[in-house]
Amino acid sequence: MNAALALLARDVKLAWREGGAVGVALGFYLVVIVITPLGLGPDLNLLGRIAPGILWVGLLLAGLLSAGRIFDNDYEDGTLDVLAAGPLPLSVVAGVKCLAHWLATGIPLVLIAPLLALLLNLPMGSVPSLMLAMLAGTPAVSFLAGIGASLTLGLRRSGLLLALLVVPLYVPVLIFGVSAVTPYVTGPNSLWPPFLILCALSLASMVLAPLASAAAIRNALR
Amino acid sequence: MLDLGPHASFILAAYGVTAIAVAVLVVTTLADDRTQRRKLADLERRGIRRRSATPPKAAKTVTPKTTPSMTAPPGGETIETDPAEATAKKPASKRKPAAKTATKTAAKRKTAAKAKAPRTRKPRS
Amino acid sequence: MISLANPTRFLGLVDKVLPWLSALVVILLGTGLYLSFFVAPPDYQQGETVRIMFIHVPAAWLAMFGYTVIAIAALGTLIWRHPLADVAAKTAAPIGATFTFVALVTGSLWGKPMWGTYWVWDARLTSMLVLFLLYLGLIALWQSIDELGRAGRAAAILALVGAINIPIIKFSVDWWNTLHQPASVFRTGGPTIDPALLTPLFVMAAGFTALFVLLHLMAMRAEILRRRVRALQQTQVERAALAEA
Amino acid sequence: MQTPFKLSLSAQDIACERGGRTLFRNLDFAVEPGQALLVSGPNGAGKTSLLRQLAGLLPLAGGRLVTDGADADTPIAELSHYVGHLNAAKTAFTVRENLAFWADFLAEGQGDPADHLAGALAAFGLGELGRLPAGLLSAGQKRKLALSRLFAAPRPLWLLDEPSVSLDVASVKKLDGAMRDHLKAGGIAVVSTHVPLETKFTHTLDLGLERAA
Repeated sequence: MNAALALLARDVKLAWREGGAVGVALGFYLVVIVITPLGLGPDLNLLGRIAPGILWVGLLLAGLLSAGRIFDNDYEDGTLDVLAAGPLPLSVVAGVKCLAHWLATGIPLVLIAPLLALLLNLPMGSVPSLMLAMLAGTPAVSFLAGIGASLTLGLRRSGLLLALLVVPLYVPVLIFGVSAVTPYVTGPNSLWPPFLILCALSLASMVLAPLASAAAIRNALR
Repeated sequence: MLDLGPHASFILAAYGVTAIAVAVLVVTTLADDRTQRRKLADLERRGIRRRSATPPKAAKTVTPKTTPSMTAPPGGETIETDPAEATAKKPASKRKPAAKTATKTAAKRKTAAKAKAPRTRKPRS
Repeated sequence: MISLANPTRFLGLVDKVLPWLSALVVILLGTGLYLSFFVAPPDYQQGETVRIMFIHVPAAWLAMFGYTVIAIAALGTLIWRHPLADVAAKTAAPIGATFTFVALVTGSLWGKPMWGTYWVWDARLTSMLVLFLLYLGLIALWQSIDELGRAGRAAAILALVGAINIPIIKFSVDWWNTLHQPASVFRTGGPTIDPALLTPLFVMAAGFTALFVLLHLMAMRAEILRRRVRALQQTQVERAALAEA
Repeated sequence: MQTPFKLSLSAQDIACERGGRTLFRNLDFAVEPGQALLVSGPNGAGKTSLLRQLAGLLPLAGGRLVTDGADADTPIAELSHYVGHLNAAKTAFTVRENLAFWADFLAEGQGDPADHLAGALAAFGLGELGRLPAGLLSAGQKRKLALSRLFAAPRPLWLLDEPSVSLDVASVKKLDGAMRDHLKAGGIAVVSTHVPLETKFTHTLDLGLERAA
């Protein structure tokens, strides 16, 4: 257990120390949110209606692009070989690394979402449900991105390939994430069902994705 | 005494944000300054001086044919070592013409000062 | 200016100037605050909230001033190869970004009583936001390149490219804004300001600029010391390697 | 100084395939406690692949690896240290942080990581550079940082792929000393190197001849 905690602590520390990787993800999220209204026009009530969609798409892309680094650095400097020879099975190593990515990058993204919601004139009332939905959805973002990152280890131009592989996996997270913010069907607790499905998606990906990632890593280490 | 009208909270919030931002800038810079000075002191204590006069002995014997004119200071960046010393070593063409006269006299004063400064310990080979 | 090329002398200069400069900043900001709160009359239209202008406009001015400092430093790095230029550029970026952020927040707080929402895609605020992104780009670039020389040159090129694009961005955002909305009703700045408001504004602007220079000098001093630490660590590594040979 | 190891490793009729090519077939060898096996052969003969197979990173294309002296279900990977061409050092971390992590991670449940850390730092004299970022180290020092990982956790099997690359004379002596102590404690080592080392290898496995046979 101590090895898993050591790995988790190391990865989170590394994400914050290595050249502001987290800052770049936050910056990218901000850039995506800023240019969208420049494309759609400054009409506030239009922006207000589509704000959840833009915020979620921005979050997914930001999480995805920073996920390329989950395994890449360790693969390039040989650390992954040694991690594979540690006391932890490779799937646990992959799971811990994706968890570290969620803690180091996912949560900061969720924390600045309300600030960006301000830019898009999202009604203040739905900010809490936005944050709750994002908190429930971002683990899935990190773990599914982990699969893409492990599949594209050592490949050239892995960033674009990673996006191509993983975005289809994000469709359910996106759909239920947005519907957990803007209730399509009116009703007292109409936000609840999509939110629970989002939690289910995240929990499932936290369990199953590391298995796929481990297999892909072992394949890349051959 | 000071009636800021109905939107007083916005005015105070604005000034508050500005004050906090400036305070953060000042505090981070001072903290960074202190850590760098602490690291410098720690390195000085370990006997690593900035103008360590004795170039590494091994380098001299191994490469006798290197051109004596300009060996790049170890950091490669003039900023690392004291440029007065670096500009003195740098060939004239490289140095900015306007700076030449001033830094040469400075370099002469500097080398004079160095001669009087205590010799640093020879690295134990 | 010649002696500034030498970091040791620059540090000596900074240590001498800092106390005077901080005294100047305190005096200027003190009088500025006093003027803006007690002397300046409330605006006939906006009432008291116009006092936010006394920090919003200087902050916006510093956002531009900061970027021009970086652009000049970029020229210093690329053309005149001034050893302190990249130090100046690297340390000015976070300060400029902070004042841009302050300008954005104070602008939004100022707009709330008027527009009813915190953010309106007004031409000036939007270009300020894009300027903020340019700053973030510079800071991120500085952090992601380890080797000092290369980072300095890369950031300088980005700064110059940004500087050339700012007017273009400003023009296109203005056009974009008028395209979608009639000229925004919210008008400040420009000659229509009541002269009684001008004096505190200038005093505050002077105070803010002095503050910028103060913060910038302090940050440059810290950066020079950090580079010395790095160089000494390198010599320590070489010495350790030699000690065993 | 450490609890004596008693692991022996024997390869029975193993084969290796990489990128569709069979590098070697029906390879047999056995390494008893205290013995060291030298793997030699031209470049591309499959030395690195053999070591990666022993480290469990590359699956066998045939045959079996049998260990004796350790409980059966622990895979060889957890009984071995694999030091390949890459140094597995994080440049953003300091030397001490790198080794401290490896002590915590690899020596799970094997005594106090702090002792392992101290041992690892002292093994190749990196104690003095403890607080420096690993990025500042020279190639030789980074190699020593990688080799210090051998001491971060007590493991019987050492798999070293050209360990003395970019090391200076004094450090190679330290490497030989470390190997000698490891073998004296009953450990085993499989080493691929072109540079002759002082360690007395009990037998040599020449992959060049194997292929020719």
